[in-house]
Amino acid sequence: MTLSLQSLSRRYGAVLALSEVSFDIRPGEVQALMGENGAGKSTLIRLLAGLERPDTGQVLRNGKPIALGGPADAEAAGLRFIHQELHVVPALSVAENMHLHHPYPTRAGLVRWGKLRDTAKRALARLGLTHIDPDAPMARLSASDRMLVRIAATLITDGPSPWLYVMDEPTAALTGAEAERLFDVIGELTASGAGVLYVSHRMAEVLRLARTVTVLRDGRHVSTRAIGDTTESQIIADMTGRDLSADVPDRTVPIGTSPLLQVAGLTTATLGPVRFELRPGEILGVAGLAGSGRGALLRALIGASPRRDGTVTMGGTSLTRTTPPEAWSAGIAYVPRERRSEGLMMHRSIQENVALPHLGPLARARVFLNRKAEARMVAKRGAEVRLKSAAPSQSCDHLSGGNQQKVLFARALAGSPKVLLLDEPTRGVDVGAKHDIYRLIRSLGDTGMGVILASSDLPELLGLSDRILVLHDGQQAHLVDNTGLTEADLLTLCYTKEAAA
Amino acid sequence: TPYLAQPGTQFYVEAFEGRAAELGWDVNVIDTGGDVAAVISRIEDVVTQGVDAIVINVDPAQVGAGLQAAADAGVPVVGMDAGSDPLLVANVTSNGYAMAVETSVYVANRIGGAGNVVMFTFDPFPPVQVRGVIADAVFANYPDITVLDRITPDVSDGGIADSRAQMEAILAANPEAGSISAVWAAWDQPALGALQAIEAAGREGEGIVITGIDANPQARDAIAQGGNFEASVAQDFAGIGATAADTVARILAGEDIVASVIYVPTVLITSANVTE
Amino acid sequence: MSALFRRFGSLIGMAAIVVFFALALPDTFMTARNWLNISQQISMLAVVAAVMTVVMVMGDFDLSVGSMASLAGVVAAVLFVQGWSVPAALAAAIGVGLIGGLFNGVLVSVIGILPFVATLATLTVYSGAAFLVSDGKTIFGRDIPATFSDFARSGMALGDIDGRPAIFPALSLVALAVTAIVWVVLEQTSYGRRLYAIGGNAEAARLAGVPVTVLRLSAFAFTGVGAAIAGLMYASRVASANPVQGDGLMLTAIAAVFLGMTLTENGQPRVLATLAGVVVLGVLDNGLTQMSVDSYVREVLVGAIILIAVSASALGRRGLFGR
Amino acid sequence: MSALFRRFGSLIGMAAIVVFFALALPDTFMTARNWLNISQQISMLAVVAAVMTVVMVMGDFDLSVGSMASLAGVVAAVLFVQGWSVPAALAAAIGVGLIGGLFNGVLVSVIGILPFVATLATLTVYSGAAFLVSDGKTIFGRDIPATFSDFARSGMALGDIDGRPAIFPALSLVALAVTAIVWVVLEQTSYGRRLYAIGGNAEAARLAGVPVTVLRLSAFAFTGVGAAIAGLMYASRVASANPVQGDGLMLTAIAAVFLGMTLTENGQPRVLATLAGVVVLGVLDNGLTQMSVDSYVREVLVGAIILIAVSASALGRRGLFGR
Ligand SMILES: Nc1ncnc2c1ncn2[C@@H]1O[C@H](COP(=O)(O)OP(=O)(O)OP(=O)(O)O)[C@@H](O)[C@H]1O
Ligand SMILES: Nc1ncnc2c1ncn2[C@@H]1O[C@H](COP(=O)(O)OP(=O)(O)OP(=O)(O)O)[C@@H](O)[C@H]1O
Ligand SMILES: [Mg+2]
Ligand SMILES: [Mg+2]
Repeated sequence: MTLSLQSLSRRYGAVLALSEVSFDIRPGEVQALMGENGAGKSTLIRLLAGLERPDTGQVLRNGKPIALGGPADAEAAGLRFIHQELHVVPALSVAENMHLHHPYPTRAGLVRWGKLRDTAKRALARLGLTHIDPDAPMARLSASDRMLVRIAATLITDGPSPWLYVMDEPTAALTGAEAERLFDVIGELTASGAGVLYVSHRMAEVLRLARTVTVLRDGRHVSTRAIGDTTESQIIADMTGRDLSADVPDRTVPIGTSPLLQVAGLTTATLGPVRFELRPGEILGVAGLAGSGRGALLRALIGASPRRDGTVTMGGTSLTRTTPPEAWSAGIAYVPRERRSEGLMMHRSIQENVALPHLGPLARARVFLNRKAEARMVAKRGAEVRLKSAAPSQSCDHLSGGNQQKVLFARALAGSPKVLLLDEPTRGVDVGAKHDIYRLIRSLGDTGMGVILASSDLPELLGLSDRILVLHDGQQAHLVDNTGLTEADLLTLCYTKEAAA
Repeated sequence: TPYLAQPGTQFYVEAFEGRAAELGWDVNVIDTGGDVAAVISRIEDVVTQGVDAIVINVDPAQVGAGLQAAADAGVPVVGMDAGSDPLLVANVTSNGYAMAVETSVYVANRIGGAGNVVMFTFDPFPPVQVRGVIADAVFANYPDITVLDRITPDVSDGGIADSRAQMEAILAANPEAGSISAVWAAWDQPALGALQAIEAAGREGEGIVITGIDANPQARDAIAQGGNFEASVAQDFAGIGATAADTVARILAGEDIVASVIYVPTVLITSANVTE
Repeated sequence: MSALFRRFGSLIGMAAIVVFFALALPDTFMTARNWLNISQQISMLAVVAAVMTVVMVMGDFDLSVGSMASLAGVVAAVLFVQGWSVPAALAAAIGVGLIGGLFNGVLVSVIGILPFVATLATLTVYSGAAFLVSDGKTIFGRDIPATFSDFARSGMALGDIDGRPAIFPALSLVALAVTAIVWVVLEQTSYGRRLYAIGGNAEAARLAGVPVTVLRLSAFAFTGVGAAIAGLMYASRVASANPVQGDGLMLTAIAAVFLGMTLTENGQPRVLATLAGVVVLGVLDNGLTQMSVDSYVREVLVGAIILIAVSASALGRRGLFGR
Repeated sequence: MSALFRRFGSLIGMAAIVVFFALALPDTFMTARNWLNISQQISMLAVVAAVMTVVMVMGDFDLSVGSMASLAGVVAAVLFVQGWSVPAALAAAIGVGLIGGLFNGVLVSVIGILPFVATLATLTVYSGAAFLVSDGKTIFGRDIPATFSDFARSGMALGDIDGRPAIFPALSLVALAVTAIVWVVLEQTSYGRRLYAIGGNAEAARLAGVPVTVLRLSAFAFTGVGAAIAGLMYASRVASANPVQGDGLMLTAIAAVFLGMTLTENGQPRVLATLAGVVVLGVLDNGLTQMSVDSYVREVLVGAIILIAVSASALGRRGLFGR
């Protein structure tokens, strides 16, 4: 069985998201699909899933065209999907969420709840997810567990077993251990003869899992190569058309001495106490396992979760209550983790999104909008972060994920902050953009801005940070200098709890 | 009119239309669904359109702006059960004071001047509010009559259903036979609701006297059956409608209307005369 | 304890209301006869609220239920006047509900108008239609066949209570039946679970291949039929039909569903919770009237009690997730 | 061309309605006097719809505007009866609107109740309060000072039109002023931009330093004040006040905002578009009445025209994004 894509094209207004793309997907192996943000990967997948129609082209299975009128057609053709944006129904139970794509077991038209639960339980067990209760509401699960549940759901089979799994950045929200379990399952699937079309921006995963790599650039098919016949730099060159490495540039300017931000005894409902100082130009990494409180620390600093105890002092003045307005005006800027739900007004223009925290200072008499000044600010900051967009008036929902992330950076930088809080800034971002973002973070450090970088990407933390704060269950476990630290060292710190500094 | 869904309104509108048809007029009936400001707006609109005369069924004090517009344009306005106002050439109506006196005195007499009375009233609508005031005064003159409750039913559905629910609650709160002597309603729908409640509770044998006002067909049926619903007052709706049409005809003929309030007689309806 | 209160706070509050009336009206409130009365008074609201729950499960609204109820009532009555048999007229009225509901469904799910706007517009259209059909008049008296109006007075004999025969009212039976059907459909069939999925995350449901358009359409049709049934119950109860009599049901039904949502674990609409909301509203009306509370004060109190229930639930929930 | 139609389809449709009436009523429709009339007839709706736009920009609703308008009217009237001066009574009535709006704001933004539920409950409470304050009566006649009721009949002299003096009605001036204020606030200030941001993504706005709670609260207060002003305009126009007179404004105002939303580029509520919606509704009422169209047919037609506008816009938008 082979799935052949034949000259698929799809246009969105002025953007040609896919242009005459043709290649084959074979069962029994992992085929990676790579490309920069906005290259058209997710668009291709949406066409396969029947969520959108191609303008031209068709999809053949064993030489015969298949109907892709809707999600049900794709399912019937034996395809299963894990889409890039995680879609779950929080109010329904885990088991019911897993049956969204499958008919419920029924007798005389009534749902058989016991059978439903058993089916879900068995699929979860295949991923080793015995800690997840099929009856729990999905809302109670952490982001990574939700992703795992969605993956487990594709393992439920009714009727002929599926033969092609399509996964759009499935590991973006997973920890190392969780990803490992997914890789085991992928191994089982391919061993049993199924194929996997695997989209990821993580080169290491791709090199490890894939038998072939297909690269898209600007909506065009560039290459399909066997993994043995290619190299990392070859793939990057195919993707970007330029020669890059994802390595981080070195620091050029020394760190300042007087403390910029002092945090002492900071405690919230889920966090702390946490104590550290940030100096001008310093990049402080925040590490920890999923749920250890990295995000919670940044939320506490921007004032989004109420502080119970402790002090936060910026350049000598103490922030009394720390609410987001107070934090922003004190010179703290924040790039949240979930760009869709926490970051952007998706249906509003780039300009409105970037200007939002800075409306007061930009406004005439601090009240009346100054659209010209906004436009100048957007143009300047957009160029700094290398934002690719049609116009400042473009709505954010039509930007690729990486460019959406850059809009958030532009917003954070627009007020010339003293301290920048970044939560997983490169999640779902392509190598090229990652490269840009690393250089940007480094150059910000060099201008004397303090950066706090929370990330689950260990090479990223080790490459950029001057010191690393390790959290464990919301508690400060370690605060170490990043000199001579290896990934293994850092992982060990994440797992061990010692008396804090 | 804002009140076309009321049965009484329907009758005089029909009678008016009947007479108008004889006279060969074009009649446009406008119902604003309870919105008084919209009545002003519509009066302004038809004045712009250039009609010959306007008949209103709403309190004229509330639509003064519209009446002024009509007066400015020289269009005569006649009230049909509306109220008196200098800007109205005439108002054709029943005597609301007299109707309320008739039924409340009927109640007082039937219960021998002593007992507990439940009143259903509706004060937001001035003509009905007047009836309540009169009945209050009549009952206050009998030292042994106690007003157990004075209820304003929700009339958005016509008034029967909510009145019935309220009466059911009152019956439940006063379970002993004889603890309620009479129900006085300012119009027929609450009386009918109360009747249904009493029958459903199986308490029709207690001699609770019910009266209404308007004597609409449903009420006449109930009175004819000889149950608790004993009396209502018939307004001569058809007479009001026809008289209003005649008044308009007189105005259009150039006649000067001297008496600006024209009363059309009413009749107390009991089982004795209900079949007439 | 505090978790218990959060979860069951609303329920405790509702029980407290009942206990309060039971104590304040010791002789009359907690009687079988009074509860049978209440069950009959709330029966129409219960039907509308139950079918309103069906669309609210999907996160939609149907503002046209009230005018649909009025329309169904006058359609049946006008057909009676024209000499149709009772079953034929009822079938036609329910057919009107089905068509009206389908029309709402097409607007919302095929054309893609926000349910609030679409049903606001059809509210106007159906209400205008009710006026047109009835010529703005109330239809009553001899025009309404006795077999029809007797239905609302009939019921299942329950033997004697306090020496007088009591019946379980037919309207209450209808309300129970509709509620039971809605419960089975929403909670025990995959159709209903799909509706919940649409309400929880329509995009997820669409990605999963749930036929969102068809389901939404059918759910609105269901609601239209239910509204028509409620309109007929109303007409039978008042032995007459006028073009506005059902209009008040809409806001109250929505209030009942929201009140019910304060009872459910994650604030979802569920039909049994809706029924509890309907009962509370009915008990408040009945009890406060029995206590001779002024109608206006009653209105303010009912609004205030809804607010308190919903606030308590909102604060409880925030406590739950805020930590 | 087709893109043009999609973008301006609704606007073209609205213009078509005006042209139709101008042709059908050649002598009376397109006259200055008639338009002055229309402007006065829609003035109260325009005010309520403008302030409704303020909360709808945030994705919220305020269902209590109608009963707030009624309440403000009776409060002023009752104070007149008690001998307060006109300015003092008006200030008090507007104060009631402010308090009611703040109360809505607290429920929605501090306590966190869904706006639909919160304002549905306060609708009941304010309406009950209006009945209590007025004792359920209509206050009219000598109780209403002439200075107050004359306001609605006064205006800015425009010289003679067709030989009779014409005025630009005071109520229309008030409506224009309120609309202008809302336009400046929403479109030209950072306050308004932040309200739009809340409507775009409340959580993102909060994390970006927008004081969401305070802004929502203040927006509801704004709406409460606007509703009170509309209630006073209504009372002045009918020279009387009763506890239900403003109730009908709520649904119509929401309809006007939605109608306006069909005009805007991405379906956002914007106050000038709202005003266009209000004008269309007013023109329909005025024109159809002048053409002697039966009231019920008029109602059906208005609903149908809203549906057609909204459907055309929904289909156009889908065409835009769907391919
Ligand atoms: N609905 C839409 N309307 C307009 N443009 C769109 C739409 N969806 C996608 N695009 C555009 O199509 C292009 C391809 O987007 P796509 O989401 O397929 O990229 P991707 O390769 O998945 O990127 P990423 O790695 O960031 O997920 C982008 O330029 C994007 O802006
Ligand atoms: N928006 C939020 N508001 C309040 N609490 C939250 C929020 N998001 C998560 N939490 C809670 O805060 C705790 C820390 O979660 P969070 O996901 O922030 O940890 P984390 O360490 O940032 O995760 P990761 O390790 O994946 O970065 C968890 O118990 C979680 O339930
Ligand atoms: Mg993608
Ligand atoms: Mg986390």
